[in-house]
Amino acid sequence: MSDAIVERDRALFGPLSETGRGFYLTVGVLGLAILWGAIAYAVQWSEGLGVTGLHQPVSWGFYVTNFVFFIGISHAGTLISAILRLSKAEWRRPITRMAEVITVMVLFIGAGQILVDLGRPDRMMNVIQYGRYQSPLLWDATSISAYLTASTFYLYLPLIPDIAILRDHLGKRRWLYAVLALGWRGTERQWKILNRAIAIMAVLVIPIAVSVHTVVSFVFSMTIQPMWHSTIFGPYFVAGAIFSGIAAIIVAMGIIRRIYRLQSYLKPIHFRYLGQLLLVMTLLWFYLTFAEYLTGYYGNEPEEMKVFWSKFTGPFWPFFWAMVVANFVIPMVLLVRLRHHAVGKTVVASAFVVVGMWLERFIIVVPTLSNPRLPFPEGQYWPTWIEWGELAASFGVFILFYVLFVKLFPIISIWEIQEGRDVGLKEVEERLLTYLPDGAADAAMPEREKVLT
Amino acid sequence: MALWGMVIDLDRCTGCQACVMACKAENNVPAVGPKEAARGRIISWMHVLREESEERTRFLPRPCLQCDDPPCTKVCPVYATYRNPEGIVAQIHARCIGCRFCMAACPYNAKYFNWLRYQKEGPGQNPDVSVRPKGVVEKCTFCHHRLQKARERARAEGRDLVAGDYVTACAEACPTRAITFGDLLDEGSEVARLARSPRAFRLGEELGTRPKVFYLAEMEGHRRV
Amino acid sequence: MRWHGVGWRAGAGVVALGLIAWAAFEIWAAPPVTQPIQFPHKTHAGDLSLPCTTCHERAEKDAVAGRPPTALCLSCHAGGDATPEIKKVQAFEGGGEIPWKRVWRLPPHVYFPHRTHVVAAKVTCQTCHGPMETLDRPPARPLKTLAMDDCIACHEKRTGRAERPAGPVAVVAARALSTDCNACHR
Amino acid sequence: MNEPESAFDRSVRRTQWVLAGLAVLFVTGIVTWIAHLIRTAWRLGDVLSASIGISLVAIPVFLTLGGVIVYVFVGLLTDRSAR
Repeated sequence: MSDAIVERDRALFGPLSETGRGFYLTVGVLGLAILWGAIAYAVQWSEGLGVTGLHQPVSWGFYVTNFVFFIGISHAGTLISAILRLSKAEWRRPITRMAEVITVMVLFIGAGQILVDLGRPDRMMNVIQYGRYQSPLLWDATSISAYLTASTFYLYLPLIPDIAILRDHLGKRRWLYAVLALGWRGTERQWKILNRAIAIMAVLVIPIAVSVHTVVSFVFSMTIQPMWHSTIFGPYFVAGAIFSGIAAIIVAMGIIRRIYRLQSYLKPIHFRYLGQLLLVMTLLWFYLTFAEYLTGYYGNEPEEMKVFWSKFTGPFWPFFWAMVVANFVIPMVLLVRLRHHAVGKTVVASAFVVVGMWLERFIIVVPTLSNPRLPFPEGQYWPTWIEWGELAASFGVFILFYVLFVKLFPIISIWEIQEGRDVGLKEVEERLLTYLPDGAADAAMPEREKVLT
Repeated sequence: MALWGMVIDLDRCTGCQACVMACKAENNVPAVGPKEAARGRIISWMHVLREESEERTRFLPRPCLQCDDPPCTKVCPVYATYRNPEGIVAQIHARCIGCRFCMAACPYNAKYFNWLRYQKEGPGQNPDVSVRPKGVVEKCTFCHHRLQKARERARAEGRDLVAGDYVTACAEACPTRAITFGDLLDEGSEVARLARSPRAFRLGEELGTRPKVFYLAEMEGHRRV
Repeated sequence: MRWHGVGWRAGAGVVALGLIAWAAFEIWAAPPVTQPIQFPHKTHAGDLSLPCTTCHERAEKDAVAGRPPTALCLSCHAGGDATPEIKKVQAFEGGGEIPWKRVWRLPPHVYFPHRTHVVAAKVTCQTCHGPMETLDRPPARPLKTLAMDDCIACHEKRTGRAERPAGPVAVVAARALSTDCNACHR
Repeated sequence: MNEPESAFDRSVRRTQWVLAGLAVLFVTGIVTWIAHLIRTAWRLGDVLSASIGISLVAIPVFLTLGGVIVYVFVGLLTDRSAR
């Protein structure tokens, strides 16, 4: 197999072997954002949460918004990749890895938001030592740690054959790749183990992912606060998570395709398919939002209506309507026809969705807290540079991790592309034949078992 | 066994803030200063809300309502706040991690957060109450340190706790005697009698939190909250 | 040459580690307490078998045990031949209290009434304070370091875990030996 | 196929087993933690039902995860079959 492997997919090895000026520039810029966040956190650590814009009725703000947002983005990955794998969608091959990486990186950042949000981070271990399962925060802790474990492993499994390829062909960082390849030699038994494990993980990861954002929503819906206490929140959050997740993958794909010149791997067709998926999620998101707000409006419960109007016409209207535009209007306009300029349109729509979903999280967290039941002065929340710093650093860390991952591991699965060429083509043909009513097709093809494609 | 409760007669309340000041002094509630106050960070365990209507202005002193089914304790991840067997919703500052989930869950906004380090230990403070550090939640505890002391005294004297041994600072300070404090389970007590009065109502009754702070007002009082 | 380099580095490492350990100890360990008078508990509580409450009289009456007033010392040590240490006590005869320094400190958020524990529960002082009667000089640090678990353990041992009801409005708080957090935390 | 193992191979192999051990340790750690939370809830009389209910789902999930991890690590690392 010598260097034919490298030769055929030379483009995929590019980011691993060559490091350009752009890389250092990016790392530098991200480093600055992270530095901003680090300084902000140091100030917050020594002064207390008072350096943020939080106050009496609005005791949760940016950090909790970020928490929900990032955990939401994490559904990108694993869920999409698992669903595509299980449904044997052949076009998944170049995008699964990208999606899985997003999941793992972003989960760390999402969980980190809670730590940033704590008034006493030094007592963080109390949650481990004295945690109590009646609190939805512990549901989160459990669910997220399960998801983190599962998605990390689910990212790692399909990486193993690729790492072995790097170990044998790259000539750099041999020790790292040798360790992580787990002695992979591509024997039949190893393939069987790997394929079986990937299949199990793909099944396992879906319910875990659904549980994660469901319990994240429970943090709000388990309280009796107006516009939080809603049974729709579980599915609403999960749908929103998948929505923002797909958008994040598309943005990542667009950027990577451009920077590393992977146009021949990430084709407009991929963007078109994902764009259609995004369109479906746009509609689903709109449907759930509509159902949620109409229920509140029709019920006309005074406390609910206070929050409702503060979003529609009150102090939060810019955020609310920006969210509607970014999450619904713009994607609808851009995604309905994807025959031409599929890449550009989907990437732009996705960028808006990412922003819109952040606003959605914000619009869920803050207005409810700003409108207390008792005649308190209404809360006006505006973040300080500390919170902006944490937001910048969160994105900075996410992108930095992503960039470093692309430096160290192939961002498009080499072996899966090769498998697509060598086995997939024939297999799809065979599979198609089995779909057809003509019985002759079965007889014509020798029965061949392939655990998972 | 007792179930501590409070009755506040709104028709007697003049909004004089004596209860607020007594509470501040008794519980070392920090004065956050004008800058923090402007940012909406006043800490006031007992807070006098104003209700203005066409006919008149009414004041509504709001301590922690000490719900019998408190929404805040359910969500605490570390058992820093819980309903104690005598019905007091406890707040253990030393255990609190400052996640503010209880603040988000409390429908009465009765929980307060130490956004900064508002005070150090020093002269002029009540030595019976600890000074809260930054980053933890605090709230009205029905002056439960007074219960600790009263119980200790009774125990040393070899007797049971009797009515009047334990009263909160706000009830003591109220010049119009609008605040009555005592054991709701003691049928004969003033507080139990007033709580059964037809004028009695509770804040957010429909939420099912079953507060142990009752308010007395003429029946139109039911209209609000 | 190379060997020298390694030795120099190893030496520096050891010194640095030692410095860090020393600094950590200095910062986190409670500073030792030096009392104005080298009071021998052994002579008083050990040899003379005086009960602790002879001097720490407030322990039976109050939440805080307190430090003995100078007058109490002088009621025995007023005159006669005296050791240098007793002379120091006598120097306070004209007035003023001996500036005893506090060794035992509870966190400010803990309420520990001595009276209940000494009078009602009859816990010996040594249970918490250790064998003070064996010391011939004042301790620089507490003989025992107690944590909340120690308090809870004792409360549970005396109540018996089995009868500790876990139900809702239980009799826990009002009982003499409560394990309700509010019983001690304030 | 059976060449003598070099020092490089040995260190690689050892690290791989350490990794496997860490992964298993992590999962067992979480399972122990959940069990500890049940115990705490029982001792405090604090909504034991919630703890048990959640752990009934959570513990099997983590055990399954642990199972798959062991299956892959041990399966790949002990593979001696020929290409």
